[in-house]
Amino acid sequence: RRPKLCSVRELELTVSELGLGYESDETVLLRYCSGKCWAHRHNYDITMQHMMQTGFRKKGRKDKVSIVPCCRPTAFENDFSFLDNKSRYHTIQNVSAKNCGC
Amino acid sequence: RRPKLCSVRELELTVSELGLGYESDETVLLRYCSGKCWAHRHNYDITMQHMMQTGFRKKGRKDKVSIVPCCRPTAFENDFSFLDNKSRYHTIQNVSAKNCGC
Amino acid sequence: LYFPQNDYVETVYVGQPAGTPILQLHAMLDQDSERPHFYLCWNFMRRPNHISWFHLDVSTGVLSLNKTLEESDFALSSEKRSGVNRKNLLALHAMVLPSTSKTSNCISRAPRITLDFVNATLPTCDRTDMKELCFPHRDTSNPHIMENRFPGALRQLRRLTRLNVCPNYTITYSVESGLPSLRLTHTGSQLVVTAPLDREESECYRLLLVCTVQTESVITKVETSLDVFVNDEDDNAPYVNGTDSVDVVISFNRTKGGSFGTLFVFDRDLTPIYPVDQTHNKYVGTLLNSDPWSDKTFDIKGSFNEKKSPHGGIRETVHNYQLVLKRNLHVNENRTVQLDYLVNDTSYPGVEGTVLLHFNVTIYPYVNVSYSSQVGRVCVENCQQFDGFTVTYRLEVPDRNMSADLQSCYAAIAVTQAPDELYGFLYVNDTDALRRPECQDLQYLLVAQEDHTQQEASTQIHIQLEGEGDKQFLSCARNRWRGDCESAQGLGATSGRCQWRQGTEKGITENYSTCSPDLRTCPDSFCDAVERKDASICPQDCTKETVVGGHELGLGNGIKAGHGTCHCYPEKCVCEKEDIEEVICDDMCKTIIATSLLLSFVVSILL
Amino acid sequence: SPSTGSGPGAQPEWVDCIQASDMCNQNPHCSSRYRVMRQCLVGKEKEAMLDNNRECQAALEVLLVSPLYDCRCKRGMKKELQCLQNYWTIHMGLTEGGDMDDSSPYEPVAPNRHPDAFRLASISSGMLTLAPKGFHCPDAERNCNPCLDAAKACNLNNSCKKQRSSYIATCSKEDPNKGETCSKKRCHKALRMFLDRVPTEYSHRLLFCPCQTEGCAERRRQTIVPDCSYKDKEKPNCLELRKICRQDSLCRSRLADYLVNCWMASSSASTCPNQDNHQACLASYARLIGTEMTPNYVDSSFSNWTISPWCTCKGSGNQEEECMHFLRTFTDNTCLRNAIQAFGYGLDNMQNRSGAVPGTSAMTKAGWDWTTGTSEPPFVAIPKYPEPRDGGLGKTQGLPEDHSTCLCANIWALLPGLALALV
Repeated sequence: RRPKLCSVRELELTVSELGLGYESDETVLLRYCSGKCWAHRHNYDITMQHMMQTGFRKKGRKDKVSIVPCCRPTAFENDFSFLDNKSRYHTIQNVSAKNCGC
Repeated sequence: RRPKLCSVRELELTVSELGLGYESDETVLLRYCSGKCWAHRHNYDITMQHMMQTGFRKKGRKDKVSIVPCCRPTAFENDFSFLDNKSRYHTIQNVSAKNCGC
Repeated sequence: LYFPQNDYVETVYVGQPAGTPILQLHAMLDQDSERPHFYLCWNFMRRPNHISWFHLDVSTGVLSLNKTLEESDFALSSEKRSGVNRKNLLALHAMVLPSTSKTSNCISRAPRITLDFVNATLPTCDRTDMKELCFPHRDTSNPHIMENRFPGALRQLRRLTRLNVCPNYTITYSVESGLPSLRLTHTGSQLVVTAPLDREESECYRLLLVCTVQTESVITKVETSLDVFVNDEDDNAPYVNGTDSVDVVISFNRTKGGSFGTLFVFDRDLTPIYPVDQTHNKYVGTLLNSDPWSDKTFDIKGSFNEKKSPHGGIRETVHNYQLVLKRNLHVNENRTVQLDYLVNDTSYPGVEGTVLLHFNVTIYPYVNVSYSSQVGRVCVENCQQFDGFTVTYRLEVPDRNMSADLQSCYAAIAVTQAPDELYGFLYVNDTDALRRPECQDLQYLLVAQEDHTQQEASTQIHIQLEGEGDKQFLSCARNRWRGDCESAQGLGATSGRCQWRQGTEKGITENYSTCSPDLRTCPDSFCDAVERKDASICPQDCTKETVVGGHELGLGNGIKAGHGTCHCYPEKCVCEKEDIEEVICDDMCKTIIATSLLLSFVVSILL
Repeated sequence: SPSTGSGPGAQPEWVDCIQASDMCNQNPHCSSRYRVMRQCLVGKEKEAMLDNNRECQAALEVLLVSPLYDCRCKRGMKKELQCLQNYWTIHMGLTEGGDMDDSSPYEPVAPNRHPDAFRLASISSGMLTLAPKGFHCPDAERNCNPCLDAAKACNLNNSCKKQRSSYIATCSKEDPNKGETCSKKRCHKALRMFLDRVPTEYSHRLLFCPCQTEGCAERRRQTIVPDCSYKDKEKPNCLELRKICRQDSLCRSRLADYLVNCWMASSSASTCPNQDNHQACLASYARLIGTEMTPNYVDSSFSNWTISPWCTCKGSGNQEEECMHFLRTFTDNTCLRNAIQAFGYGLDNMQNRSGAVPGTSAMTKAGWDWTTGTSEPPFVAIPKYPEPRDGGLGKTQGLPEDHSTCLCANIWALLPGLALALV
């Protein structure tokens, strides 16, 4: 199966299912980032991979480093407002990704 | 012990120790990024953490997502040139981080 | 008339009286009738103030003081640095003319006289070193005499400024030169050459000058060496050592610029390459008795280099001449030609300054055209050796009057070829056609035609399709692991499946691991005609994108060498070591385990 | 013009040739002649113009008493090239006979304050002998490689690393449009920038590191990326190379500076001008790198290495002796050899601390002539005659017959005998 590249994925769920603690049956189209970024690695990443495997240990270092660019939102959608189950309005920022990148 | 924040770390090693396959005893001051980015999370990250724990399984999704910004180079140092052990010159790009960010 | 020396050096002191001789210039004759006239001169810069302090005897060339040198003169010379931007060194120039003259402008290459003006009086005899009496302080300028010239004095050995410093010393000179014609004049102080010299016999004579100083009680000998160089002039005609003709056969290699056969012409004279526009000893060559066809087809290329003759190591020149093709020869050209090439040493005065060379040329036609073909690449037999003519390949439908539908199947496969390539390449041109059931089995006629003569050769090609033709193929190079690779159908995979190449060497090697559509042509460091159609067919040969990880780029494009496994995405290739299986236990730990096992076995036996 | 008192301590402040040119331009009498002079030097027939053109001669006479006559340029100054061009506008017209060498347009270098230290050190460390005794690798280090250490030191200094990577990348990059392996012009410029901007403690260490292994010597040879900056398809004649160099103000100036600071006329106690100022010699050698006359180690031998520009004396015709003499200022230069070996022993760091600051007045350029001998003293008394090689007095009477030894003055023939024969 060819590994999926980093891209925006969509999932429809209720505000309660966001896990932010709000109780509201209103639904939201959540956009999130998922997929591989192997194609965006630099010499840095290959070196970090090598250091994580052997290099750091030989130098007595225990640092944790990322060995591949991560698939993250490069911009968020606008703020999202809703009425909760106790008829109160709330607005939440930066919860859904507008687009993704490595 | 307070977890170290994402920052530039330095390590002096030979070009051979970079793990890129070049054989050269010349040394280079490798700068890399390591440390935590918990302080830079958004609502998105909290939601993703929740989805990874329960949300996605309920929706029948198996996507892998990042739940915290990763500590990565925001810029690389200039190209680095060296003479290998067979007296040939090489130039490598993007191997050492100039500065880091979440 | 010419000066054998470019530089004269001497020291002058405050207090030396007018009339004191300083040094003597010498000029050598080019013609016997010439009589040298010596003059001080100055170039475009102002007339140097100190020139009036000196007098140059027109006929003897002896430079002497015109006035007594004062302290004020020393101050003057260091103060205004007249004419020379180095303090306390007085520069003068002299020239020699065949007749009397009023002009004071120096002619070119006027020798330079450098006088070290010392702010002290001339050392007395007891404070004068023997060396100082015999030879000028730093006079290491060696004379150069033109060969074949007339006799004449070339150097005054005596140090004129010290003539009367030690009146009761007797100073005599002797010369050991090993050449009778290089000796002292009857006066015993001037070096003279008494007969013409021949550079081709010896370029340089190293003399041993011995100065004997006799006082009442002591005889002292001071020796120094002096190199007398013999300059060259073009006094030797060119000659051929061995053969002056060569047989040239032209068959496969018929390309423009090809060179054939070499003939050598020797010249005992020098051929300087400095200055670049030097005309001395210029060789000119002309093709004689050649017909228009030969004129359009052949040229003779000459070059020369300097070498040392076996006996005596004298420098001489070797010219070599080669036949060169000015254009490609056609495959059916069949001809014999005799070319005569006249080499002329234009600066040699004599009559026999020329040598005639002969090139006997035979051109064979290229007749039989037969066939060999490999899947993916097709070639007329011996096509690798073709040079100078071109072959074009085309696919033809075996039966012209088959149905239109069936004919459209034949768009599935096409043949292509790069301009300078002699191979043809078969490639999938239309995938839709391949999906139709009636197009699963195709018989083509492959024709190769020589452009000039239109000569043709043809062969049958049978193509069968396997598996389903509807899948969207991706580049084989994307696969990073052997498993993925060998199970994938990649773009350009002639055998239907991608092929894995496992590298074995460490570090960055040309034999890196990678996944390829056809290991015979990819990677082979050559982005061929088919690969050029789509870079994702063989990025290993064709990519111009960034390559991450240890690598070496090919000339122009592609990955010549890589570290571990090289795999490519559309915008980038990555070469990296596969996850290094950490050596769990290296040699040291193996020995420890072995010994501890042995010990425990022994203990258990004892117990 | 600077005070001409020639005492070694005098510190005249040199007017640089940009200031001098401005001063001349502010004086109508001078500026008009200055314009005429520039015209005289433009065309090919420059020699003829200077010889017979009345106007050129008159212009030169005026300029000889203008500030432009005595101006000099500072090494590494801003607008250095323009300063040098102004200098040559006057002095190009002055060099008599064309082939004579030039005096340096750069400010004279201060004489070395510790001459004896060098001479003693030179003798005691056996430097004057061929084998570079004295330098020893710390025993612990198995494959000690000072040139590798120099590269490491550079890589750990941000500026040095950046500049070094820049010239290496430029010099090892294929030049696509010309199809050649690299662009020599761009490579030379990058090398000059590296040597101008990086402190000599890094650049000289890369150029002059002392080697005791071939690997080290090969790394030293590779420092200037010779495949691009040094080698060429063919070797020109050295006199031709010198002529090309002299047509470029920068190359001409730096060659003159090298000869002034590194070439010692014969018979002198010290081996370097300015009382054995090794530092000045090394600096002017390094500044030749990146010009047409770029010199380099010719191979990777570490015991008796040779430095030469990329040229040959083959094909010199009747000027072979002059060509060999010019080539010897690189291949057979005792001052340069001692300076490099002294650097190897770190002695030059000692000199840095003693502060031999360039710029004092003493114009101690040894008045050299294009003597055609070597730097060995022409006559020293020796008790017996030198043994003739071939038993008898051969063609050159007691001297080796092979003419080539005429050119390379071999030591025994040059030492004249002072036979003390007591009567």
